[in-house]
Amino acid sequence: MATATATKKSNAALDPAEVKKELLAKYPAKVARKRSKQILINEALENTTPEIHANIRTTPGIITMRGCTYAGCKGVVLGPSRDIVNITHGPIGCGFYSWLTRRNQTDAGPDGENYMNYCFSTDMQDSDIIFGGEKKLAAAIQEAYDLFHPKAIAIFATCPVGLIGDDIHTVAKRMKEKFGDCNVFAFSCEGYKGVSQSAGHHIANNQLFRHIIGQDDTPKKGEYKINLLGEYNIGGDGFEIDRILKKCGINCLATFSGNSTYEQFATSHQADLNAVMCHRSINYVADMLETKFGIPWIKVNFIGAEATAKSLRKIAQYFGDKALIERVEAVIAEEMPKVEKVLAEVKPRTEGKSAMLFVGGSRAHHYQELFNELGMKTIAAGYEFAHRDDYEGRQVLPNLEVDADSRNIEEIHVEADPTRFKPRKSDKELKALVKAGLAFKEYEGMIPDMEKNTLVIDDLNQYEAEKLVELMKPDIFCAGIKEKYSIQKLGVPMKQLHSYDSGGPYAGFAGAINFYREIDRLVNSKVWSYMKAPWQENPQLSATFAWE
Amino acid sequence: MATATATKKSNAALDPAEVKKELLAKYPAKVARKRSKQILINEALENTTPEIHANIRTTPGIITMRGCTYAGCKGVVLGPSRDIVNITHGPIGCGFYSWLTRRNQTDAGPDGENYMNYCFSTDMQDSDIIFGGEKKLAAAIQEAYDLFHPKAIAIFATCPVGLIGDDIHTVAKRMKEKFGDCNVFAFSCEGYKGVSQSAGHHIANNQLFRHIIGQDDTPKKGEYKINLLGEYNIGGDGFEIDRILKKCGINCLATFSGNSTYEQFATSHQADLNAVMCHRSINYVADMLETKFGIPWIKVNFIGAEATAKSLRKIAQYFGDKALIERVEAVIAEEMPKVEKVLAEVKPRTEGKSAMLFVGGSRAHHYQELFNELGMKTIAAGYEFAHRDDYEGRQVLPNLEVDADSRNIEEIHVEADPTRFKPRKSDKELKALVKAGLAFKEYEGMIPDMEKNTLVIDDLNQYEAEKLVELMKPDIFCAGIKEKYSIQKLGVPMKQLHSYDSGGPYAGFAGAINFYREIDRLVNSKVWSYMKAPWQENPQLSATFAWE
Amino acid sequence: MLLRHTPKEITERSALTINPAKTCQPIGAMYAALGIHGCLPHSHGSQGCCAYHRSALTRHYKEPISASTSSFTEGASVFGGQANMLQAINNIFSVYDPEVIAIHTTCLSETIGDDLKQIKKKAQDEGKIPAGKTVLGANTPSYVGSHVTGFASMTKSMAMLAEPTGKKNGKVNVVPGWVEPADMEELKRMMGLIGVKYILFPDTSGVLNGPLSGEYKMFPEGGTTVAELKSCGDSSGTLALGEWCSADAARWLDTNCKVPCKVLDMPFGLAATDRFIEALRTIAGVTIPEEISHERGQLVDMISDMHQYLYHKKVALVGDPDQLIAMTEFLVSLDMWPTHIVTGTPGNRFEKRIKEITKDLPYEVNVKAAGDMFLLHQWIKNDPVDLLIGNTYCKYIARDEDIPYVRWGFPILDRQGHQYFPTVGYKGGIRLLEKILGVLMDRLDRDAPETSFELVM
Amino acid sequence: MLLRHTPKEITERSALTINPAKTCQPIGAMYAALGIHGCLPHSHGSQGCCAYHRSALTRHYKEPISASTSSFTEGASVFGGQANMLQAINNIFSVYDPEVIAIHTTCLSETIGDDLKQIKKKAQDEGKIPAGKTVLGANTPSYVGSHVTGFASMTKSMAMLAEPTGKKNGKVNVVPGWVEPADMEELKRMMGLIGVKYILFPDTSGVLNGPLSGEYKMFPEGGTTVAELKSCGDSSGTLALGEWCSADAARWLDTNCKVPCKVLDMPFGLAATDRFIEALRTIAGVTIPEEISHERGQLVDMISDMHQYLYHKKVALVGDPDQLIAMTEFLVSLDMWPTHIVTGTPGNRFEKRIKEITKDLPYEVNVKAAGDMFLLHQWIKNDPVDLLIGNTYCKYIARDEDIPYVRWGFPILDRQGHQYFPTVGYKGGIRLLEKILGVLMDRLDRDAPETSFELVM
Repeated sequence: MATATATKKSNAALDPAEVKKELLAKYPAKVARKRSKQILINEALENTTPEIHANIRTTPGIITMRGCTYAGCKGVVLGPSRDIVNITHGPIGCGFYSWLTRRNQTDAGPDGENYMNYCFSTDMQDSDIIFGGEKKLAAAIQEAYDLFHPKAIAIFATCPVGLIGDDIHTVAKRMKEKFGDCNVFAFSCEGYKGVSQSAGHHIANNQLFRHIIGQDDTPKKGEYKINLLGEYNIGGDGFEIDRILKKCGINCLATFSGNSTYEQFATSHQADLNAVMCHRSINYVADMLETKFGIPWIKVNFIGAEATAKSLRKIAQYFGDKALIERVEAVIAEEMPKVEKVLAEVKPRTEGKSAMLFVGGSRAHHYQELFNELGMKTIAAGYEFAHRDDYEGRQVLPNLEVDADSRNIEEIHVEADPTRFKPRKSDKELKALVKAGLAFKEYEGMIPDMEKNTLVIDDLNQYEAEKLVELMKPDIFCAGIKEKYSIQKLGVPMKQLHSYDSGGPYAGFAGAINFYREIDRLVNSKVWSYMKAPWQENPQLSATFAWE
Repeated sequence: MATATATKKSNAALDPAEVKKELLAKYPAKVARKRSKQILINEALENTTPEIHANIRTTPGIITMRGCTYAGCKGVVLGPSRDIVNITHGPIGCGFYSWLTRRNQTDAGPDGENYMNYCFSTDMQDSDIIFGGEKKLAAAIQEAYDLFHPKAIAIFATCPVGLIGDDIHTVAKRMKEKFGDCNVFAFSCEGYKGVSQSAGHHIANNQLFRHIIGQDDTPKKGEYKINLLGEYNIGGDGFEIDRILKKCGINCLATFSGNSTYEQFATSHQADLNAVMCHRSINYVADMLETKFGIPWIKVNFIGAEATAKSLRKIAQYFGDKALIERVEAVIAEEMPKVEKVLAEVKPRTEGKSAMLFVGGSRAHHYQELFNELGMKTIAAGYEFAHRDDYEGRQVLPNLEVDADSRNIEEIHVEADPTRFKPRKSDKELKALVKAGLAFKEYEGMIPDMEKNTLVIDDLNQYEAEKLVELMKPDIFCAGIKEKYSIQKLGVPMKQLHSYDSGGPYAGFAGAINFYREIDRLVNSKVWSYMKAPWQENPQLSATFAWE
Repeated sequence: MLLRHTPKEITERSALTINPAKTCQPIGAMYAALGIHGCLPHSHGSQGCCAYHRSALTRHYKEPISASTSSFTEGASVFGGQANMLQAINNIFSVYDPEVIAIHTTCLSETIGDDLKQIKKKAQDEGKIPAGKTVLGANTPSYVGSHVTGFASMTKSMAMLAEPTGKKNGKVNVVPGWVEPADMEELKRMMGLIGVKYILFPDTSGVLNGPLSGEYKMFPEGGTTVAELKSCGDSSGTLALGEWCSADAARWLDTNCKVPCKVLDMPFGLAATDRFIEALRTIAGVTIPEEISHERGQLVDMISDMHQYLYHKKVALVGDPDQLIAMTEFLVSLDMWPTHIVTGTPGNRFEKRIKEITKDLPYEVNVKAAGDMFLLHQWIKNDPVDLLIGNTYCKYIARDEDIPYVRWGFPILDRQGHQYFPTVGYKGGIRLLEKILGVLMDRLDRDAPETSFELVM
Repeated sequence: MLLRHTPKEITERSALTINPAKTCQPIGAMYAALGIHGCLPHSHGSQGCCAYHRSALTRHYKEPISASTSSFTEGASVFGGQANMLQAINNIFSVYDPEVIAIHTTCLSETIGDDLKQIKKKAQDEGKIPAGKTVLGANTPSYVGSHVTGFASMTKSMAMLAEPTGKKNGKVNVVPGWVEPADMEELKRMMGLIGVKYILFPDTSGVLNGPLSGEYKMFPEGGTTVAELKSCGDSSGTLALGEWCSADAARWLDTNCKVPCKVLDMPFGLAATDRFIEALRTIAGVTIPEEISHERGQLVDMISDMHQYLYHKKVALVGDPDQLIAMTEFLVSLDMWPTHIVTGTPGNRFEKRIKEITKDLPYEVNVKAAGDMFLLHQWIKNDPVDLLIGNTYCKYIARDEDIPYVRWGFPILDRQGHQYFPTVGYKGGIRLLEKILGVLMDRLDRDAPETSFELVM
């Protein structure tokens, strides 16, 4: 049956209930029960969003797409910061695998500080496990300091560190005091914490806020000051967004954390608005910045040309300045024609095709925008490490039950800064903006944006992925590197939406153009028609060979 | 027996008479008789040089090293001239094979005229053979002129041209007159003429003299003006010689024909001395320049550090100017230590080894200098296309019989130029110089420089080459590309002395150093010890495998 | 500069590893396990390890890599991972139905002291392992050795499946070590030509260089079968290719099954391949077929033809011990000059062996075990080289220092070919030569002044 | 600039060929003749031809090339070369003792009208051809066609040795055309796997990719034997690979020995190889072994994995008709854009065929038969490309225009590998892909700004 995918057309029509049944059929009862709550058929229940189980443990033995807390903390959030020396405290592996593998781009200029091409590790040995690794950690920090004299050194704990009880925070504190001119701080992001990368994001958010954000009050000049949260500059997305913001005259003080520097984080509390791209990985910082410094946040999305225009308008609307509003409109008016030209060329070749997206904590949602623009329907989607609010919207937050795994992730209590808290807008102004349609602190999640009877599946695993593809035969499947080739073996093009394989940027206007062309290439590549040899297609031998 | 070469040491001791017998053993009587006159055991016969047969036809079917007249004319002599558009008139092959295959280097600077990287041909088709190729030739010359507007265009005839009777000289003349600003001339160098490349050299010499040399009387300034004849700048030899001459303050007006230009040829008659490197290929021009313009010539050799020093001293001696003599000595004094240093390092690894040289019309002689410096004995040598005078010395010239093949090669009659003939030295001066040991118009040939009982073989063929190597097991063999790999299959390193494989320069002081290192590499390469697999060296199986 | 903060001056480092020349044990165990037919590797630790190893192997092979994990949570890390593993075994057999589960531990499960044997026993007792299915395990603490050690441990665990019957099977065990699928295929081709009956383990050929046919096979045709592994205790002997990768398995069979063994170098290059072929010849008491001698002769021929481009060229190498030892010997045999040699894997024997191989060179080589690429880069800055050989991470050094560079080793993330074309054996030697010559000659062509740009080389 | 006088503006040329994309017939005849076992090619003309052809082949193969010549002098050119040839035949058999002498003519002997048949007859009558020895000849006037034509003529002369017995030999004649020894070896390997009995002629494998062993064999083991050639009239059919190189021989056997034939493209790339394998399957009525399907699947897999680096990249190609036709089809199948295509060999069918293959591309290709590399260069200057594929002479264009460049075709004078690694078949396709991807990715790595220098590709 799999062999058919190459030739047969998409099967979006299939009854989703049937599909769900098929997906669960092979599981042991216990697993089936659990998974059935994470596999949702999208149907409006008297206009409330249906409920899905998310952010819960993956069943051991089930081949998951998920990674660990360390990956979420060191790999995702801190990885893109170029002028912090990020030292992994642990055996060599974790540092090695998170070395340059995410395609976060950064621009340090010809001679700026840039440690992103380096991998730093304490390479713990058994003696360190037995006698403790604090000494080695301290020595490693000292060696890094002596070699590079960086502004900051960050320490990341791997699994054994917590178990053997190395007090990395005290070591960091001690070294910071010793150096005087170098901020040293640590992250207890052992891989076993939480149920996915997500816990790592949270831990990263906490420490960023505790140790860097707001450390530098040197005034940042310029008008329309914002921070961009949850944008990691994969394949240059951040560069394209910066280009557009600059063109609009919007000042981005800090991006968390694509193409970022220590100084950007330290001064980010001076912004007047936080624009949140990836809600999942960074909303904690957004909330804390609001509580402590009075900076409101809105959800934006620069994936998709329309979405980009919409997000720019939201920001302009927030500042409410006529000049800015006009400039934004001018920029949109200038950029869109190029986008539309390419779309007009490509769309006839993509229209009506189907896509599946299973990735991240926001991309599975954001990229549906681009597929919509291409006239492609997303017939199934889900996140790898998101929470219910990313599916259903933040209104579910109050009644999320906190399970054993989440309980262990620190929630830091933040209060308004006695001296620096400054509401950016009066209540009156805010109310007016809300009335005018601008939503603060709001994210409605993926499900409401998906069509009826599509499938929403949390923590999709390899077995289910293949079944889905075999049954529904999408024209393209989006996930991560681990999933890429098992899907393609089935004859369905697979696009990575973590690292983009080799492409990008896909954000903003130029990114939309890139993505249109890339999807065109993938769904129309001749190669999918080569999978069967002539003798496999017609095993019967014709009577005799036709000599000339 | 061949298989032994790798391991066994050289067999120089072998009785040369025995070797000669072996070489001839397999030939039909007629061939054996002929070859026996071309294979000579070097022994002083009451102080006269023994006689060898040379410059005679190769027997059909015997695999010779020789090429043709076209190769000698277009390939060797005119090939290195960079600003003449050399058009081959004939089927495509001849032009194709002589395209960039000789490693003549040239330095046209960043934007000087340089056609050496191009191949120009009339690509004759059967219709041209049937109806004649003159029209096409004229059109080709026109197209070349229109595309490049060169100073000169040269036409080279290939075999069919003579047979179908294309009058290339008239075509050339007509086009030259038509253009006015472009000299066009032709060479009747059909491949079947003569018995080897040698005839082509002669034909080239004639036309160079007829059409270019002496065409430009614009005075050339500078003192100590010489021409260097028979140096083709293979692998940069000419560059090294130029470096040395320049350092000595000697002005080289023209080199025939390495790194040469049309203008150099045209003004070469203004030199005061002709220094002849390759006697075989260029002595005609030397003689004609003397007869017509009164420029004496001496034989020089810049192959070998000692030989280079000696040649420089000869030139200085000729001009007899103290300043020059001192400068030359100073240069030698500066250059030699570098050479000696490398030699001292290399010689212990080369001393006592043996070499065979079968190449060209002078190199088989010149390169013995370098091998001598390395302490290596030349146990057998011979030329590919030389004449008796190159073996025995010019004293044999008067009594060389002219056979059918030579008779067809034009000898142009030259007389003293009514206005421009100017003796460079008075008879008195010349006599004094001769008395002082400087020999004019003199070349003693290879044989006198070779040890007793060495073998001298003219027009060595593939069969004899292998026999020689199998019997005498030299440590190195020098010839051309066609011979390279059959010799190396026998486990004996083979150095090309036409194109130098990939190395050079080997002329002058720097060249000597390069050659020492190259020979060191070749005779001491580990690879010759790898030829036999363990199971080939000890085919017997040891009783059982030695497990740990 | 990409690595702009790397100083030329070398300072002693005792604690900080920068730009490692190794990774951790479990990925080696995972790669080895993929060389067992119908095997699902299982990572007993938290999710991240498995995700990282699968990603790295996927990027290297551009092929799907299936492996499962015990998905440790904080709870499991405190109370032990037995429950997770038992649950995993049950789920794996019901959902994926492999022939074999090959479990390897991680720093996490090793630190908390999970006992694989005991857990496996419990799984058996609870009937969680279906009849005819195999579960094996290897201890691969990430804080000991390197990925090479993990490969060796899992390979040893394969050997430990041996069930000697007392009746010889007339075969030779050949333990290839960490080489590419194409290399394992090439070893089999050569042994086939020679006519030696063998058990090759592990064998990833046919597993990690699969076709695109519209079908996804989680467990492809390739791999050493459990039946073969059981039988390897009846073999006449074991050839272990590579001290680091393969010796443990071979020695275990020697000690425990009286199967004598011999540890050879990996057959990269002329001399090492000669020793391998010679060993096979002696063991099997056969005559080496002309075809093998011909391939050997072609390699020697190519060396002689191209010697001038190789002669005395300085080379920096980084990789794994067994591979570097063979490659260094090969380079020396080409009259090249290996100058800086680094492996991240610990072991003084490595430095000793390299020093032996290079003892006749007119200079002292820089060699370090448990070194890193930061040091290699510094060595290069102090003593530049003509050629750099190593994995994809070398490209940063190659670009900064403008050095001709041949990708060889693990991982190769940015080029194709290693999956399909062997570098072991004589044919492999020709390929290595082709690649080395290619980058050296490209450089000549790039840098040649127009006066000496060469048509014939 | 190396080719500094090549203007961008293209002007019509009717008489002057600049930088040819072909050479003359005799070298093709010589190469083909080397594919007969125990054969000494003989050039009936003046010495230079033979010297030039031997030099060119030697530089391409880095192997000894033995061939003899009639050493025409002026006399012979006037009175005819019969005496020289008779003398040559006598000397050759007594000194070199080959099994076969394969004579080809030259522009010289053709212009004076020497008659090979008549000379051969005379040699026979005079007993100059020892019993059991074979002398064959081909007319290869340099002023007609190209080196490809000469190859085809000599191949046809081989077919003409056929001595039908009326009893079928159960074999298929396969005429591979002008491909490398490694390619012929690969064709034999594939046919062996499929289980087709064949007579392959010519076959230069084992002749021009020999070992270095301390022995020089003027006539190595390889080559098609005369016995096989005699038998090819009893074969069940002939597959001619390449219209230009192989069709004449096949059609001659069809007309004269009633051996039916089919002319296929040379099996370079996926589709052409599919057709070749499919033809073998149908003829032999066999099932294609999994091994072949596996290799095919690997090629398809690699295409799918690396497609993004190939997609819509513009390519300029120069070479010989049969090779270019197959390569162009392969490039189109990779979603690449062959843009400028030149062969020096005449024949309008070439341009027609290329236009068919490229008809679905969104642009008009530049294609020319009887063109030259000067024109190709001008086309490139007017419409730059991402990749250049051709023989070694392309390196001057590649450097001047800074174009990634893959060496493929004849002659290759400055790199190694073509003698040892096939580019025909599926494995060959993988090698071609590896090479194309290699140069394209090297360029990406070279030109990438530091912000987007990629570790994973």
